Amino acid sequence: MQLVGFPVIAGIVLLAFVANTNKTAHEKLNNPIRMASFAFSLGLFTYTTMMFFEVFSDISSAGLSFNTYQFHDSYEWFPALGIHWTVGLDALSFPMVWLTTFLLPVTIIATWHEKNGATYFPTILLMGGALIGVFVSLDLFMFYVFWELTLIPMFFLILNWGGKDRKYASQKFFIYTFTASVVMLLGLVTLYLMQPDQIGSGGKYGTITGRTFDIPTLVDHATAANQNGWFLGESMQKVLFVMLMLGFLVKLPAVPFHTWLPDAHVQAPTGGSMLLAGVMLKMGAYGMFRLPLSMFPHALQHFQLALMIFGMVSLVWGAIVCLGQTNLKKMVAYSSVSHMGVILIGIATMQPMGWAAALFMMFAHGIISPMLFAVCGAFKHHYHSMEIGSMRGMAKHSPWLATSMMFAWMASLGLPLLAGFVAELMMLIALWYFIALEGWSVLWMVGPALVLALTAAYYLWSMQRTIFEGGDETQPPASLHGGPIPDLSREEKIAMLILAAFTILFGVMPWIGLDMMDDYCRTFFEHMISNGIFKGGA
Amino acid sequence: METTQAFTPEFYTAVMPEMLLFFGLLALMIIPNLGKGTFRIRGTQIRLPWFLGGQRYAWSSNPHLPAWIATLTLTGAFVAVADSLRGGVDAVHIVSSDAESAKELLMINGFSRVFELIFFGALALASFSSMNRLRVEGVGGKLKVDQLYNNRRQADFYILMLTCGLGMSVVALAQDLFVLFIGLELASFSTYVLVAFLKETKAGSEAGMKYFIVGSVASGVGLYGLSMLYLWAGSLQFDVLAATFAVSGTEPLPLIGIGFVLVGFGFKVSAAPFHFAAPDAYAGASSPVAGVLATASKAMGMVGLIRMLLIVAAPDASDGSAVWLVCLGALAALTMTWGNIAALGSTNPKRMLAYSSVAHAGYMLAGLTAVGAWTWDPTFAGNESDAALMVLTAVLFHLLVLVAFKLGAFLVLSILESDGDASRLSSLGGLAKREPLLAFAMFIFMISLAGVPPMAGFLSKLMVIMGIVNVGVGTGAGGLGDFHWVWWLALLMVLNSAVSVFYYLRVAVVMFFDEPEEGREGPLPKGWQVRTSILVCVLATVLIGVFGNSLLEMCRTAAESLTTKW
Amino acid sequence: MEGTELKETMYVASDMFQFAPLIILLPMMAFAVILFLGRVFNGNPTWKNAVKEGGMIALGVMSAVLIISVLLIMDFIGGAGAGHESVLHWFTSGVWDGTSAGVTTEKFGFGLYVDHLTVMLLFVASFLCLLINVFSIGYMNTDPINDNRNHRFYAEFTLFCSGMLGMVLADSFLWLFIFWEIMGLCSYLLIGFYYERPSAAYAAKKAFLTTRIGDVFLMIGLVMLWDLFGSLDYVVVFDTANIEHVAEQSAGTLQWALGLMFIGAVGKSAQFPLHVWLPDAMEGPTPVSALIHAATMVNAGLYLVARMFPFFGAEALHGDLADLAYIIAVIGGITAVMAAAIAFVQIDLKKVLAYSTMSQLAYIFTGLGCAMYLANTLDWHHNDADHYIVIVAFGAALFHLFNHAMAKGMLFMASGSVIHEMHHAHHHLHHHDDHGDDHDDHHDDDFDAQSMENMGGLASKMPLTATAMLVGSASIMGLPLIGGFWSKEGIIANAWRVVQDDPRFLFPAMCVLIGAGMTGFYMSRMWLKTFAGKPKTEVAAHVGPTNTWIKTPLFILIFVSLSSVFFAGMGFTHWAPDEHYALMGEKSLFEGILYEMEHAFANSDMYFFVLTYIAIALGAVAGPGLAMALYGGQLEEGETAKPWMTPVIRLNAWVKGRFNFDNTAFAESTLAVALQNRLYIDQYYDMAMMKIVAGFSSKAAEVDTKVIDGTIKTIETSSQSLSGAVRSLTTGSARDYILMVAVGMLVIFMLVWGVA
Amino acid sequence: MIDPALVSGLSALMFVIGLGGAFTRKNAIIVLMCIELMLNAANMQFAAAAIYHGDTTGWVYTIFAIAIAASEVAIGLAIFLAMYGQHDTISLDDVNVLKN
Repeated sequence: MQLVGFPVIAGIVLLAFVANTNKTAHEKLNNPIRMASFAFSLGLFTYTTMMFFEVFSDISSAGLSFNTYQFHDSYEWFPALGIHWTVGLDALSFPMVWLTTFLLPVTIIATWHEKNGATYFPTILLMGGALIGVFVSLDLFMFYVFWELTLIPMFFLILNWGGKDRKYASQKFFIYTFTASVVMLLGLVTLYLMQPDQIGSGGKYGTITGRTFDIPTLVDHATAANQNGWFLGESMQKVLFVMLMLGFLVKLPAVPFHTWLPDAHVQAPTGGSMLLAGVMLKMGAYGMFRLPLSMFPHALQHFQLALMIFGMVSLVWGAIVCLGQTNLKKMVAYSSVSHMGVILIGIATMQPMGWAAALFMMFAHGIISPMLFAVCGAFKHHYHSMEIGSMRGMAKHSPWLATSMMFAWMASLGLPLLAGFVAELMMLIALWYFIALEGWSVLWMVGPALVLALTAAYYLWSMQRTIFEGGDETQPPASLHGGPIPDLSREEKIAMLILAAFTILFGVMPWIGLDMMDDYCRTFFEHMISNGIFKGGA
Repeated sequence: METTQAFTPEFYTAVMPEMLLFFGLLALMIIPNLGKGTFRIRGTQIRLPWFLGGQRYAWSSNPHLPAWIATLTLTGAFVAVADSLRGGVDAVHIVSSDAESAKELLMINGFSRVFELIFFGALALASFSSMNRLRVEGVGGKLKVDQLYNNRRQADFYILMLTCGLGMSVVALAQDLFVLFIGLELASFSTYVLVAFLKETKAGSEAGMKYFIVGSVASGVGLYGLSMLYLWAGSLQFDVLAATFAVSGTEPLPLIGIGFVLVGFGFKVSAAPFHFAAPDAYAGASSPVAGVLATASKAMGMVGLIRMLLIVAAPDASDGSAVWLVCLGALAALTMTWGNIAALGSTNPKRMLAYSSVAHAGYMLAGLTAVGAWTWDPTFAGNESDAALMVLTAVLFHLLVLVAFKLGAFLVLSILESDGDASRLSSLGGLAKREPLLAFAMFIFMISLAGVPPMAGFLSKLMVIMGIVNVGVGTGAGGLGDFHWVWWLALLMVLNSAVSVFYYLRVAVVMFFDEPEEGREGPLPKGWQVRTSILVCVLATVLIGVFGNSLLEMCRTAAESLTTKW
Repeated sequence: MEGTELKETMYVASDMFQFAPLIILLPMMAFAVILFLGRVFNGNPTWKNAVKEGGMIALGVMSAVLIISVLLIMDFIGGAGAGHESVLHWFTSGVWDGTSAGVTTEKFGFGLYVDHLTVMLLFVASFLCLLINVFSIGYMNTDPINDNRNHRFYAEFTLFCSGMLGMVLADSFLWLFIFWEIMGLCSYLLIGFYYERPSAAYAAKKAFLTTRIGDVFLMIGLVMLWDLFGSLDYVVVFDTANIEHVAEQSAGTLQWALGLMFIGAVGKSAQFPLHVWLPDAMEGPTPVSALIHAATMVNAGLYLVARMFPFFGAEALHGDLADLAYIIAVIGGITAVMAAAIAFVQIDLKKVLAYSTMSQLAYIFTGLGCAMYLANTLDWHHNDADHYIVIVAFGAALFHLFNHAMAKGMLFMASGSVIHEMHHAHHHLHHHDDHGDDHDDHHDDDFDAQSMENMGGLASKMPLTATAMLVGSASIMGLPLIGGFWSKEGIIANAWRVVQDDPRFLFPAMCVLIGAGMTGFYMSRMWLKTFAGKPKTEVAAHVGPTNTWIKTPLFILIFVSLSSVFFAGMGFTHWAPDEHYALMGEKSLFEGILYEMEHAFANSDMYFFVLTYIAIALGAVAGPGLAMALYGGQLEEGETAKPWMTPVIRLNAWVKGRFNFDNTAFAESTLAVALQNRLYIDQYYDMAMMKIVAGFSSKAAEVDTKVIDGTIKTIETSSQSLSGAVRSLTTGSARDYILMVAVGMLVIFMLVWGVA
Repeated sequence: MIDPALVSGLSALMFVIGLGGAFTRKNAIIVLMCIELMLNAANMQFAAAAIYHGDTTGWVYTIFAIAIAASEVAIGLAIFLAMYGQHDTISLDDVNVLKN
């Protein structure tokens, strides 16, 4: 509750300061507002980190079984509709919340000198608040509200601080994801109304509608119903599964629903990209775990093949398209598509390990991709160009930037002992285990294998054309107009170092985060198996 | 429940808000005309001052005076209605006489009160904000305050506002179709003139003409439908009509009659294909008037539709659904899609809002369609009437909150209008630089119209969708194939919402991204009244979206009071 | 599967075990420290001259590592024996086998594992790392081009050492792979050390990508292996009971898994068809070539295959893995001949060595393949004679690995010494008149300090270097009694032994036999072109002696290479592969040497006796003879070589005078051109990469924007035009509006009528 | 007494003529007249129904409707005047500044 409320309120209050002020006053306010935002985000980070040490660091002592939550709290909101402001954290949502609070200060540092800071930093805070809201909400309605609420600050981040085509990109981003999520909303509403009418029973149930939006209650119902057949009936469950997944797949995004992402990323400012790739995409995967996977396990099993195909296509297509990009940021954006494919495949394996891989991939990608985009942002900022090859021999001219880039690239291509590797490895193991177990074709391994090579290819190729070569012979890009060749600013360096440090930390010591995710997935499966919902040979 | 005759003391207590309006009207006619006028006694030179006409006093010629009177009157009425709504309304029936055969004329209950809330609220905001925004001269010129206000025409404007409100409240209260029609005509005539109020411009007079002609045709058709119903039933009392309909509802005469009446109301709610005059009227009228058309006037049409469809031609429990189900469903689908598609390419913000208002009419019609289908599933799990009440609640709620963000959007445009022009999208350009708070308000209105949480527009749209889905899923055991087709209206509705984001967002982009038009970089005209109104709208939009529970419950109570049959 | 019954700890026999993690951690920390200090102190004279820009830090660390390693090895030899210790719980995860039994928890941990194989490679790695560190200080810090970036070199160098040592010590295939990748990264970084050269950038990318392709297969192989055993820990996968269990059910899958892992080894050890990166990798500084691309990292592939030995040797899998063993041998055979052939025509000193490396690694692969085949097909667990055969075959391959690592490290360092001095001389000669910043145009002139066409007659000018080169070459060639002779003979003999069992092996056996002659030719050619004859350029004539930093490791390695015979005598070939044999366990050193001598030169088995002499004739007589006839010659008048080199040069001059012939016809033949173009394989790969992969991907990018995103855009534009169409119905004429009202009325009428 | 059905039929005819005229004629005044025709059709129907049902309310309705029609004409003519002042025409087709 406080986690969401504070950044939103702080954002609004800080924005209120700058409302209707003229330009000079605006500039005077930049620094205090930046400091306030930063201090605030740092406080949030401290708070969630303390949460980690208090509860989530030792997941077994937290004793979370399926569908139980820590910091569980509920407030009446729209009793007429059975809407309660229910919050809670479990091993699924906590890493995402922590990630968000971690990225907020880092983003602020990395974009310390963003123009119009007086409005920029509060917007970032608002963004963070909305994101946290998505993750902590245990109420379908609130979940959806925050889900859409994230669009607004991001829309402004792109529109006000974005690149040349930001007008087009911001609208496309908004409309595309909104379209998918209204379909999801219809699914949610249908799900909501498929509950038996319990009007008059009060409590969690709406006084007008007689239903509840409470996710834990719904999941309990679903579990009970799924034990003896299909919750809501077979075809209904399938339909709802598809409707919900549509919203999540677009957000994730999976091919062929991904084309909003490159546009949004290329045009978004660095801070926007960092949060977009770092947390916002994960909302899709998080939503999958929270809703359809928990409530519609039968449908999940039914659509396993479809999910696997989506995952494979995203994985492979993303990687192939990456190789064909000439725009650095676009390439990184497509690499996100490819990595999100890993998450889908992990889910489609229907293995605790695959799911843990997906969860850890969400987390790891949430640390690595902001760094990727921070690098892209710095590149753009300093060289005024995003074209691969416009700047060569960066290692000589801008060693910090070159090093950061190489580190981020290597982390993203899954170098061992950096955060991404464990997830990829687990995904591969789970996938093969699943293929061998179910007797699927070995050809399913071709996709991941191809992508492991392709990923290396596009990253290395782009490095060859940016970091290496040139040096003495090649002149800096024309866009610099012969000015001095810059390197990272002090703030950017700090941000890069922090991101790199955490990439290494979670690469070398994955158990910090992975233990709780593993616990979540195993509990989930144990729960489903012991209730006879997941049956052998399904 | 109590019954009283007209023009008894109880009657006056019961229709307090209307009486307020009436006296306000009188005051508005008299007070601005007070002056040093004298009356010469015939045949003598003695002039007795009778204070009417002549050179007016400074205070009575204050250009703000009529507006203040109208605003205070409407606000007073609004407060009176709101006060009576607190803690539930006791229904008061007003009958023509104490005889056994007495006709029921008006009924005051929660349902009608909620609509009055909508009418008075919208009119009060509109008159308050048009206090210093009403343009009387040609497009573009910035005039001094003295020039701007031709006091007498100001008075005309607000008189029309009040008659409009009076007519609307009659519509809300009427229990006789003809009484309803009279109220409707009173309100309509006022709006025709209000639309044509900018008669000094080509657009204004043209808009008035179109709105008048098409509206007259529609009400002509409606009146003819009325006459057919009368021919068929021998009375236009709702209860009589309903009873007769239950017996012989499938005869051609009532069906044609209902169809014709539907046309009349369809024009008021601007349902396709009766909406054509609406964009023109909105574009030509001054923005607050357009806002009234899009909110209060639409709500008035909805009252008529609800009375006609849900009371008179109520869905038959044995048969399962209403005769007008398919028809209304088709209208709803056509209306929402047409509105959104047309708005998509519209570059005039007012026309865009007009089309969006068409789309919103479609959403509400879809909701009503669902009510028409509410008893289709014999194995329906919940209380059947709950489903219908939910939709009705949703429609009421939607109409209620629409006042906040639809009117609010028009009010923002009205500021731009007095800055020169608001007929191009580019006139919104750079609003964020010129006046950030105003741009922010407009953004809130836009996303609320689009149905983005946590705005009120989202909640109301969600309610409508929920209502439709609730009816549509039934028990839903067989999956999609087992749904009633109204469920697809919900899908169409969400897809339409998605389409609508496109043009709502474009407004935001223009405000926050584009540069102001040539020569319009300076600050916007002053005027605290309109800004206050906008602030009220913003607060309502956000707060209802976040804390609207009690309002929802109020709408629910109102919906329950519509009829005792459910 | 059996993963739940993980044996946490076998036994920890050595006290040194507790320090073993330091072997990995120290260099890793040095990486960070050097990088950091380098950032801070760059340009500082103390940092530059005393600390050698981090070189001294690295040296200290590597010395410590060597000491710990040696202590560990001594403990091991001294009887502590094999050991395993879990160090780290990495993470756990669950799998569900599709039954209602629930989820099985699987653990992934890290630990250290020490056995004979580990110990051998640990020594090779830590020893060579230290020596090459010393060499680097002499090589890198004296070249102005490296000023202010040597710290990067040393940082990456130490990180590499950490990776190599980690790989050797790791207790599971998973961690083997992890360190393997770290080495790959360092290799990439160090090949691209001169990042400003496009060729270096290209080579670095090529190296990483090519090995990455192998790694992908390796990773999938590992995943399959994990699926079979439920773990990748050596203690689990090598457990006899587990292997039996797997053998019963899925021996075929196991073979596939191992086969895919072998592809990883092929990539890392630059074997055909993933060999293309190694010659280009010579773009890196010479110490890097010496350490990574000759002595250590490329051995990782061999180590991986050698690690698989327990599968091949398992009783339960008897005969099941023979095909894979054959494939290993064949890949080795093909590469051995192909690389040697390409080495014939190379004129770049380092490239010759690169191809030589490839070829020699191929020998070891063939040797391993043969040993694996023997282990898999012979009943060696119960038959002592077969046991001996298997052990010796395996041991020969491992011994060659050892010998080759030492010799090739030395050769590369020697070549580095030559190149360094050539540079220096060239510099001195051409630029000593210019003042100041003549370093910048270092690359501008087209003088190639690595080309053997520019050398000649250096034997007198760089005696130690020439000696090292001579000894190294002899070791590689398999000149009797020197270095690689012992192991190479063993490999050839074992290959031919297998032929007796399985005629399929005739191909690899022929390859290694012919390869022996080819090795003799190209190694001799290299030495002669470089050190014998008259200087071919003015630069070569002005080359001076090299510095002490460079000399020291050369000096040490000469002795190591020469003392190979003692290792052989100690029973290294028995000890290395099998824990049952101790060093000098059965025979004394002297007896051992005698036994080996006899075994080599007077084999009682006629088959092997003849074979040995054919091999010697090819490798030590025919190959060098041919090279002498074509290249080299007498030194410049007045120049004298050291006494031990004089006979070689004299012999060379004599042979050249007596048997010289014109080889232009051959040099211009299609084959020679093809060889010069590396058999066009690189071109084909490049073409495939650029045309097919890059072409396809840019097409795909186009499809993505035009088709997938195009659909979205089409929806948008068409809805806009639809909007226009819809709005054009609002004509502006009130009559039309009335008409529409009438039409709507009619529609309502029909709908209501129709339903009712 | 005329048969109410005949009156009703006449009113239907008038209504159709009125409606048809409304969208076929260009002159605003004629359209207004057509609208009046439609209203009068309703009036006749009310009258006919009043006779048919023997209910006096129908006559009251008629009187009210006539009043409405009268005020409608007043408003209409006023608006047309204003329009003529701006557009110099009362042809409905030529008054189309606002469209799309």
